[in-house]
Amino acid sequence: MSTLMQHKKTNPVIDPESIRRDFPILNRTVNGNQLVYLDNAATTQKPQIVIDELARYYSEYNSNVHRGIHTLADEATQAYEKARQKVANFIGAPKTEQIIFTRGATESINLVAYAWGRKNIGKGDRIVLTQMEHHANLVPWVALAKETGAELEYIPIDEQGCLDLDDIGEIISRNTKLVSVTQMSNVLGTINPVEKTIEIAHDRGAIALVDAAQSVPHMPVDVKSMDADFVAFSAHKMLGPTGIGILYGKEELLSGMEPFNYGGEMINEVRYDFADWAALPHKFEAGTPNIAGVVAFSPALDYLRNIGMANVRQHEIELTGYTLDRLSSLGSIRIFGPMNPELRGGAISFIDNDVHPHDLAQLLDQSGVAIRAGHHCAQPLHRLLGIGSTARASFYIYNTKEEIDQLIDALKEARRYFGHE
Amino acid sequence: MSTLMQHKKTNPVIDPESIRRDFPILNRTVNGNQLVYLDNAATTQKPQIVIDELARYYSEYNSNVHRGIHTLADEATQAYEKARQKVANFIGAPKTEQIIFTRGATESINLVAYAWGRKNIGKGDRIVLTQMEHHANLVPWVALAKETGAELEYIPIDEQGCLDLDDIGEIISRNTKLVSVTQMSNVLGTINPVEKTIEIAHDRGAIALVDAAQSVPHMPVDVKSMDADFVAFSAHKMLGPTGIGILYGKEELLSGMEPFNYGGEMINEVRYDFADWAALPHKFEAGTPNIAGVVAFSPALDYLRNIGMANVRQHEIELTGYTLDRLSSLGSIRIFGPMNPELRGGAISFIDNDVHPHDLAQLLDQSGVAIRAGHHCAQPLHRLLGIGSTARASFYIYNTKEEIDQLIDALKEARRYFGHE
Amino acid sequence: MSDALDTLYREVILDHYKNPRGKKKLDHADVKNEGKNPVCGDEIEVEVEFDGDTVKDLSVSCAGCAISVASGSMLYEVIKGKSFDEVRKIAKVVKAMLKGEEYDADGIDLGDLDVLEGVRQFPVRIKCALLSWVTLVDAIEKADTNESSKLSTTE
Amino acid sequence: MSDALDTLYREVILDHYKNPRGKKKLDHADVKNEGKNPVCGDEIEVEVEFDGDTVKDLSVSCAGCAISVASGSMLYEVIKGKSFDEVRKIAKVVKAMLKGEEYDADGIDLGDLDVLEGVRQFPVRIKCALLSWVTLVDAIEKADTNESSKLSTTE
Ligand SMILES: Cc1ncc(COP(=O)(O)O)c(C=O)c1O
Ligand SMILES: Cc1ncc(COP(=O)(O)O)c(C=O)c1O
Repeated sequence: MSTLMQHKKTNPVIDPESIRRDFPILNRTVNGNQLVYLDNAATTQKPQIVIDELARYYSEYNSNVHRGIHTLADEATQAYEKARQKVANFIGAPKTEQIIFTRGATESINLVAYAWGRKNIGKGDRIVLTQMEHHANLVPWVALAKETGAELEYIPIDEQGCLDLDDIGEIISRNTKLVSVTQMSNVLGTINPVEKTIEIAHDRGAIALVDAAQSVPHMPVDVKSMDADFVAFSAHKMLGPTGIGILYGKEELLSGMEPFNYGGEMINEVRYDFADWAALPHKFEAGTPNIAGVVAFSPALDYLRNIGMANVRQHEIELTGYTLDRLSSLGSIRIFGPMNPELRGGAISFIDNDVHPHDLAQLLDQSGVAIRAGHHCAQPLHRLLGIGSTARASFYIYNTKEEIDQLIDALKEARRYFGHE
Repeated sequence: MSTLMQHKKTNPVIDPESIRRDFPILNRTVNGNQLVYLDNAATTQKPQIVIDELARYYSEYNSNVHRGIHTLADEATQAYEKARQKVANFIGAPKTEQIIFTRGATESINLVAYAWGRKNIGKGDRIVLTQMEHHANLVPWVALAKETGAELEYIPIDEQGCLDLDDIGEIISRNTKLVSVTQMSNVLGTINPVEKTIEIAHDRGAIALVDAAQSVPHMPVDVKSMDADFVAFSAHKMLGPTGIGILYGKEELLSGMEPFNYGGEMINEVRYDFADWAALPHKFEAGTPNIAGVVAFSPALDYLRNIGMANVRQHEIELTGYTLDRLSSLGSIRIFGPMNPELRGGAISFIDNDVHPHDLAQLLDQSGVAIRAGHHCAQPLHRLLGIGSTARASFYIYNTKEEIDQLIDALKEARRYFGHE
Repeated sequence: MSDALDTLYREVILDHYKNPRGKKKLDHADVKNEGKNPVCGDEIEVEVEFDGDTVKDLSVSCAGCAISVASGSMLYEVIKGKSFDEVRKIAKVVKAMLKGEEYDADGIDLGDLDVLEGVRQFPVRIKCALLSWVTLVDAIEKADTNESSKLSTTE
Repeated sequence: MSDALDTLYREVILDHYKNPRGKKKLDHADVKNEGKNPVCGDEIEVEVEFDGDTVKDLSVSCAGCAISVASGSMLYEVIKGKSFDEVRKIAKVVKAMLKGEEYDADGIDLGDLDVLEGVRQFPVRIKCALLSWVTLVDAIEKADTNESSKLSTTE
């Protein structure tokens, strides 16, 4: 065990045992064993207060928002807008109007690709991504490049799985219009120096999007000091309901953009041959939104705020360090991404020399241990690493070292089952 | 009271009193009075089984879908796909692959406008709508027309608020590429002869989209016999959760289309400079979907199936006839849309000669009666009718004649309050 | 009906609604401005005749709910004869009053306007009460900018 | 571990996984086909050498999980020497078996293939077991169509 871990062990920043009591699903058994949920990079579990708010919404104040005078409509609208305020506070957005609710990080990025990208990126322009992007921050740009004739360029990764910034001055060239970078890789765990890439992007006259789907849930993020032009993330990866994403954008950019989806609630005036748009943020929220999802995101944000994002981060550094140590000690495991837990988040991808990731996931499930196997929506990165798929364990506030021990035991057991000691 | 109503009164097709017990929100009081919820065209309330399924999902089997091997992922995926099957059955879709989950009817229509419209509609092509469309089925086409130079043409409405089909043979011209018509108006209540417009559209080589946001929740709809190319509707208007819409499409059309949103789950293979697409329906469902919303839509569909959509329709014909009679008897009220309840659904828009719709809605709220006031996302129709806004009462399975009586009493009271007898 | 409702629909408001003041056409309007509330369909037209930087006369024609009509009618009564600066000051006070923020009304004759305080409890209706004010201030700002740009070109 | 798991990972399957048959290169392959399972990243390459409409020899190289590798290995053993029609028939039986549908295996030598029945209880793994079969049948259909299109052009 590393020194860092020994130090932290005596001084736990959060108490997962008491947190666990707030998550009803953690009492569940899977194949006769208590669930050990280590698939948090895919989606996190929900505390009772989030489930309760959903039920309360539908039992007490369900109504369509924004256009209603009656009491239910007023209550629903206020709760909906209060959630927007909480999101703005959570990420340090100067104004609530800069927070747009979408279906998920994926739609947030597509919104930018359609409403900003298709107007501002043309033939010969460059879009800069990194080699470790999730399909959500890759395929929209591949499609845009194909449509417009723009070129894609990738910031490479080094042996450790960190961005190699040596040539970044050339990669982010003068004809670069957009730099879009994940703040934390969902495969390698790597935390990227987005401030630096944003600064260079701005210096070149490009705008910068941050895929924060794995960072906002796991560490303190301040969009203002980061100076990102757009930031995308998902509620379901941070204790919130499914079907809610956030797009933060700089006000002058959002104001200057045409809408993405068109319909009710996003207009100012409509005639049979003309339409103009509502002010921010409504311009980008056409149709009835996922109201229940938004209002039940509020208690999730409260919950994380109470714990403190710095503490969330610290807890995951500890768990990650512990897991890296224990996985390494197995001998048969190859780990991807940085080995220093300070440089990475708690999504750890690995392969076993003898048991394929799918078989690992299947065998671990028998012990109640839920991990993910596959390419984790990062096929190009996997091809680059020379492998078809990895197994991935990923953590959140309710995970414990005991659960990591169970993971390790289950991995050993899986190897034994396949005839390897 | 009309003869129809007297006949039906003796033979109620469904029992709203017993249905009401399944909807916890209906016990709520508003301003000291029991809630009378008459804003169902905006969104409907939810039965306990839907709320319970949401809670059960998050307490027992919450997981990201499609790519997981562990038990939770498998259970979530199966529940998600079972809901798709139920939707297909509900509307008579030949294959589950033809059911695409979106955020709502609005997004379903935008999907078609982007992924089909922008490829197939060009300068000089015609898009035919009706004068009674909701902004969701109007603004996407206004935007598309502006972008491409296509022309918009509208099927007019007559005095009654029904489509005037006299010139439809010219309106749906040879250069028409798309005919998009609402099956039931959310303002006038009018039920349109979509089969006929679809037939003419097909005869002209155009495709036909049906905005079924107000029809699928309120009457039997069979997409196959209707022969629509695309059908859009929303779960939240039919007892289901917010944030879920459906796009049904003919298989050869959907298969031939490029995707709308790009990201995870919708790809077959991705490289740094290339991507191709998953099979239907996944091609159109990029990113983590609103899983909880989809799985909790299942019990809503079961609930409606148990009642029977023909019975839902019959119940609303009765309520609508009763309401039209009672509103007419007030003398001060002008009603929009057909006066024959067989020709329309239960969304009744009206104005009072002396009290503005907003003040009506405000005053009715004091009596616990929730109606909507405004343009109901149909500004052009309101301008055509020569009014800025209307008041709208709209019904669903749990509404009763007693509630209509309360509405009428509250309207009288509102007039008195404003000094009119 | 309830007390809350009675604070929204005060006698004075209903009176202004039924007999809106200032609903006329000016013969010599210097500026004209239209405002609308897209959410509810309310529409308003304001005409203003200036005398230097004073509102010599104005007209307010509003098709809308009781709150927007009454607010416009009270606006007419209070604003007629006021200087641009006074108009801005009063509009600011009305805005603050409606949003429940602190305001200083020293030396300002609010006329019937204090009854608008009741709207505060009905957040969706604040826009109704504001419509005429936003439209008027917008008209005056337009006139003022034109004026100053004229000045700068004649110098 | 559990019984369910033991029906998925039968001894025979683990044996085929560890010692996959047919993992070779053909000198005279008539067709070659690649298959992949995008969900999990498994990849397979199948080569076939024909003798008329019989599979004279084939190779199966699979990078994947135990189920897909074992299924491909068993495929090799069963398919070698079979006619196109027999291949189609066997593939159909395997598909039905995996999906839990009725099938008629009369007169067909399934070799070890019946152990794949255990996969049925693990719906996400069915695709793994099918990968080699889909890839092989696709290869044969291609060859067959080329053949017939050749025929039609020479006529
Ligand atoms: C780094 C990263 N970006 C984007 C996404 C997409 O998020 P969602 O599926 O919620 O749209 C994910 C989650 O899978 C992710 O890990
Ligand atoms: C006729 C009609 N079409 C489309 C819509 C849009 O539905 P949603 O807001 O759920 O996307 C509505 C609902 O407001 C409607 O009434």
